Amino acid sequence: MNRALTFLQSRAARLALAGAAIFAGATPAFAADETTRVLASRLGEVLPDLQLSDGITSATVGSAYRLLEDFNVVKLPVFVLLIFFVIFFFVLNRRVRKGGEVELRRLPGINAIEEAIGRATEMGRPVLFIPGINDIDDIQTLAGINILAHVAYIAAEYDTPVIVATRRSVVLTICEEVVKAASLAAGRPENYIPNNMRYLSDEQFAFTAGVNGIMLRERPASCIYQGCFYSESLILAETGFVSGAIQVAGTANVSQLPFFVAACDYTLIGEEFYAASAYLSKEPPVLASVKAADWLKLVIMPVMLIGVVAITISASLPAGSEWSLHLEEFVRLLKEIL
Amino acid sequence: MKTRVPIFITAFVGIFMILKFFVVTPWVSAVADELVQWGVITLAFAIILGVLNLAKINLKAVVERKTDWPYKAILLFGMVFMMSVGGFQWHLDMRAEEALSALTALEASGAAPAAVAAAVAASGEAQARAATNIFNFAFTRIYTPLSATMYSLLAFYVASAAFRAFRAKNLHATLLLVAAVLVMIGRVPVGGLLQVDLSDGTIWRPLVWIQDWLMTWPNAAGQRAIQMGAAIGMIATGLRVIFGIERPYLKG
Amino acid sequence: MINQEPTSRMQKFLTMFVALDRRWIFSAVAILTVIFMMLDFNLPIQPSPQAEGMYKTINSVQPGDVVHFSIDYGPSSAAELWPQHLCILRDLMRRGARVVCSSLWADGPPTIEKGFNIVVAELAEEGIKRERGVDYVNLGFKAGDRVAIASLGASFKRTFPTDYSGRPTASLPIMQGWDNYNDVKLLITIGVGDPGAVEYVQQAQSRYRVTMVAGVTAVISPQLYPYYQSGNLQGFLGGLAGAAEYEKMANTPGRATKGMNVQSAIHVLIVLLVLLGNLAQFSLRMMARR
Amino acid sequence: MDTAWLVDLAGVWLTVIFTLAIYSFLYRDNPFYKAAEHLYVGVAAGYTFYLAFRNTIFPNLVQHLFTGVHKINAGDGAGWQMQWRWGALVLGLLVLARLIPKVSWISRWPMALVVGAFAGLNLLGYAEANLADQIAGTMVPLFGRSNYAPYELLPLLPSLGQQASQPSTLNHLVLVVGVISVLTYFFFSRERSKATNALGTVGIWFVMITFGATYGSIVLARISLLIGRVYDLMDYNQPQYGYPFVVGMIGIVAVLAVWRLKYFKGDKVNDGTPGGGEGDEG
Repeated sequence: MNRALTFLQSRAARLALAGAAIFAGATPAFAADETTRVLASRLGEVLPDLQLSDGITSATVGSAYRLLEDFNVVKLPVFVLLIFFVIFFFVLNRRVRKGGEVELRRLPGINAIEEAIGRATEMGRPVLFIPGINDIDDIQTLAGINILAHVAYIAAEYDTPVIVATRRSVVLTICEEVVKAASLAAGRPENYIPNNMRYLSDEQFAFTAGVNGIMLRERPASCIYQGCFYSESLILAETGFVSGAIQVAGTANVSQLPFFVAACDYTLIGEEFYAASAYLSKEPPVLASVKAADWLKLVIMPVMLIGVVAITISASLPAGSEWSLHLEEFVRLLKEIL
Repeated sequence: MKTRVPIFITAFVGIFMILKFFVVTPWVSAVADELVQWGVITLAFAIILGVLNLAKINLKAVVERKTDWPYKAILLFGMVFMMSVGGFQWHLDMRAEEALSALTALEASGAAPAAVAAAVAASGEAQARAATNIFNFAFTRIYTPLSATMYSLLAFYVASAAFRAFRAKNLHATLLLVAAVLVMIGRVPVGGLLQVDLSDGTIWRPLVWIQDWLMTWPNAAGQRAIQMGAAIGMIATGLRVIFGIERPYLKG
Repeated sequence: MINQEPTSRMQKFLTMFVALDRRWIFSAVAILTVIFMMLDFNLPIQPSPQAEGMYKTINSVQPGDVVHFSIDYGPSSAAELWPQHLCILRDLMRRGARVVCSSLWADGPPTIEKGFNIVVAELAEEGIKRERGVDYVNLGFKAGDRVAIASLGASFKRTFPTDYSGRPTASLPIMQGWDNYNDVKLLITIGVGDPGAVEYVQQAQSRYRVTMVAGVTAVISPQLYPYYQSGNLQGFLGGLAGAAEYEKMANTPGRATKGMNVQSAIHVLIVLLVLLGNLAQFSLRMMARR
Repeated sequence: MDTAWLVDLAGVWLTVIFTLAIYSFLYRDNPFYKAAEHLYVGVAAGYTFYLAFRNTIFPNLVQHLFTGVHKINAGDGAGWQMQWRWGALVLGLLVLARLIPKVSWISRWPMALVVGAFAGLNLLGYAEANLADQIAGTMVPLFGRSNYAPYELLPLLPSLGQQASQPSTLNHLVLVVGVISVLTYFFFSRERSKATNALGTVGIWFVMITFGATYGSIVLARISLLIGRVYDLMDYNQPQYGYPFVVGMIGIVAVLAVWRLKYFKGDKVNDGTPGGGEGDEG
């Protein structure tokens, strides 16, 4: 008993207890205000032989309760996915640091970005880059800016100017920093031209009209769209086509992808777009994160299949039979954990 | 100072916000909400930088009489014009609000009906003034038609892009083409003209049905998987940024 | 593929067609649009179950029932939503419901005014008189998205102390005898997105169990299927097609029905162009091979 | 008022002229479009500026700090929040440090905060809706009782008489295979077996069908936009306004023709196709 008490008092044990209770408590879908009650009862089920003989132990368990009360159990699936991803990332990153290599398959769209810059150099014309039209609060914009860093670096190496058009002021200032830094890193600080960093108002179609003007009057040889785009996608891509530019697009907006696919030379689809900066940077930790995403998919797909098989068996068994209900419960658990 | 501190700020704030997602403690949400407010206000301040960028580039072009400088002058005029009428509108709205709160106060104090009626009239007049003035004119007669028309260019571009891109060059392009054509026809009344009488007496409209099926099953599957992949990529990118593994904007 | 010199006249023509200047396509679209707007015929329209649900719900409104009609779009989406707005408002006003309009979008109130002016004038021609402040009211715009909806659940009069023209709502005849969703017979929103139908379902419909229907753009409508299946929405309209279905059921073919003719024509044009382009390319390839 | 009709007339003409000016871009870049474009960008920038101050900086910062509005609107904790809001002012001013080259580096601090805050905030919201919910939604029975109607068996094939969205074994199979294969397509690791390659190929088929169907369904919404504009133009084309649509159209076409003849004499123009000779006007 004494040993059990000291065990409980250690912080690690408290967290483990909380974790066990969360998993046990996740089975029924409960409302937020019921959380405490359900968890309290579930805790007894998980650790039935736990004896709360004196004040210290109940206080310990009480603190575990409080931890649980603060934790939003409805968000459990996201938490589990996040933990999986972080673990995978650290494992892979360590492996990479020890000299392991992360090899990725070829993506045509990535080569196309490099080719597009090369073509602009040959023609002596600028490259136009648009990091999407959303503000910095969208992670797609961050992904676009990461890609811009590499585009600006390659362009600076080739001595080709980059025009960046943005719809948001903060994105503009960040892009300025990025292009300045990339030009400096490539050894050509003069390749950063402040006047090529354009803000064209926050209104969606005013921005689009302004970009149309840039495309037709400054004649960029290549247009690279990487970020979050909405209905202006097709206006941009069609105008770019008429101006004769090579166009490489990338976005995670499913509703706009068809238009980019139809009107651009290359399109990075969804996750490809997020992985693009890893491909371009070739830095081990960044590559490790792409590989970790692959591993996460390797977890998700079997879980999904197990769920499908279980619910199918459950549906084929006579309604209300014991196994049918068990399997149904199992699938519900699966859905709530992942 | 120049790179370490920002990396620390990003990581600290980012991890705190992730925590906020899971933790329901009131003070955590309160701090997180306040941080979001700070972010929103910071973004609003940055608009000053954007407007200055636009003004600087175009003013330079006008002063140096570069190509197309008269158009740049139009741009600058539009900007200054809209800012001024916006300010004027703000002033009128404040007046209307003042009149309204005066009216409410008067009513609450139980003043004479005549005084209340006068206040109602004054309030109504202030509201009407705020509702009809040059700002509304600029908004509905300049801003709205320009944006609606720019948007409607898409009706032409969906046609031209489809004609150019939907060519059965290979299997992939053919699938794209066939799905697009079937959905396009099944979506409009013309698609409903083709009808088949099934043996049990119900009428089956094959084109409409196929359109519906394509949208509900294969399209839903594709959309779902692309979104799942994108969400995974988003987690990866977001964590790279928060942990400072990718920070292009701090490399200078 | 088509690199070699075109030899025959046919080949020349086909090569030209395959790379048709897109401005010919633009012209064709423009001309078809204008022609089909002028032609006077209507294609048969098949109302969807969602639209039927919407129509039935709106036409079960009794004279004197309070209907909250939220107009959550501005001029930029008027192309898709205005026809819905108009035919629903017409039905409501004709049936003698008490129509209470408000907006969660800053540029919504002028659209509300426009709708009332048109429908009131139409009804006046038929000899039906509808009076502002008695039969209908424009409460104007309220900022705050979800918070604004939630506060309507507590009190309409406190959320909107005055109507759009600055008159205190507490003294308006239409606002007497009710103040929150418990007494609202029907909630209708015509909206373009966030805040719109989904927010109303979450903040008002599911809390107060008020009957609700919605009209949205074609891009948003797929998001509403789950709410229709779960019974939160009695029905909904999607885009111009939805409005056309409504017009068909109400037997008042108008702009949406005409719009569907244009839609059909342009869809057929695009499909024909795509098919002909493929045919031309295919025959060119055949000719080259020979 | 006497001037009301004049304002109305001017408004209608402006609307029609701006609409036609933007449409003239379909022909090619031209002075009308250029003027409309520049005016639009300018007006929009001014409007953005106005909105930023009126809707964000004033209510969320100035009023919050100085006029005590928070006391009415906010509930608990308003006191400390009011004090903390000064931090936002500091951040805003730090952003403006960019304007002074010597200390411009300090503007990275607020940027870092904004990036961190929004990345952390949005990361998991998307993950929840687009990942966790979708995984759960894909767990459907392939046969047996349908999970929509507990005592009905799933039909093998979709039935033609009913709606196409009716669940059936084939439909559910399409859903599951589609999701799994498209996810397989998104594998970036190099080591792939024949099986994953085959599955990835099926995945790209699904992606293409998805894109085709999405394209086809969005065409509908896009054409309604054009219909809306044409209705506007026709509505305004009234005798009391002097037929602005017809007059404006003829005027613009005439001016464009003259402009074209003047500036493009002997110039081989081929501007509808890529790389065409867009002459540099100047």
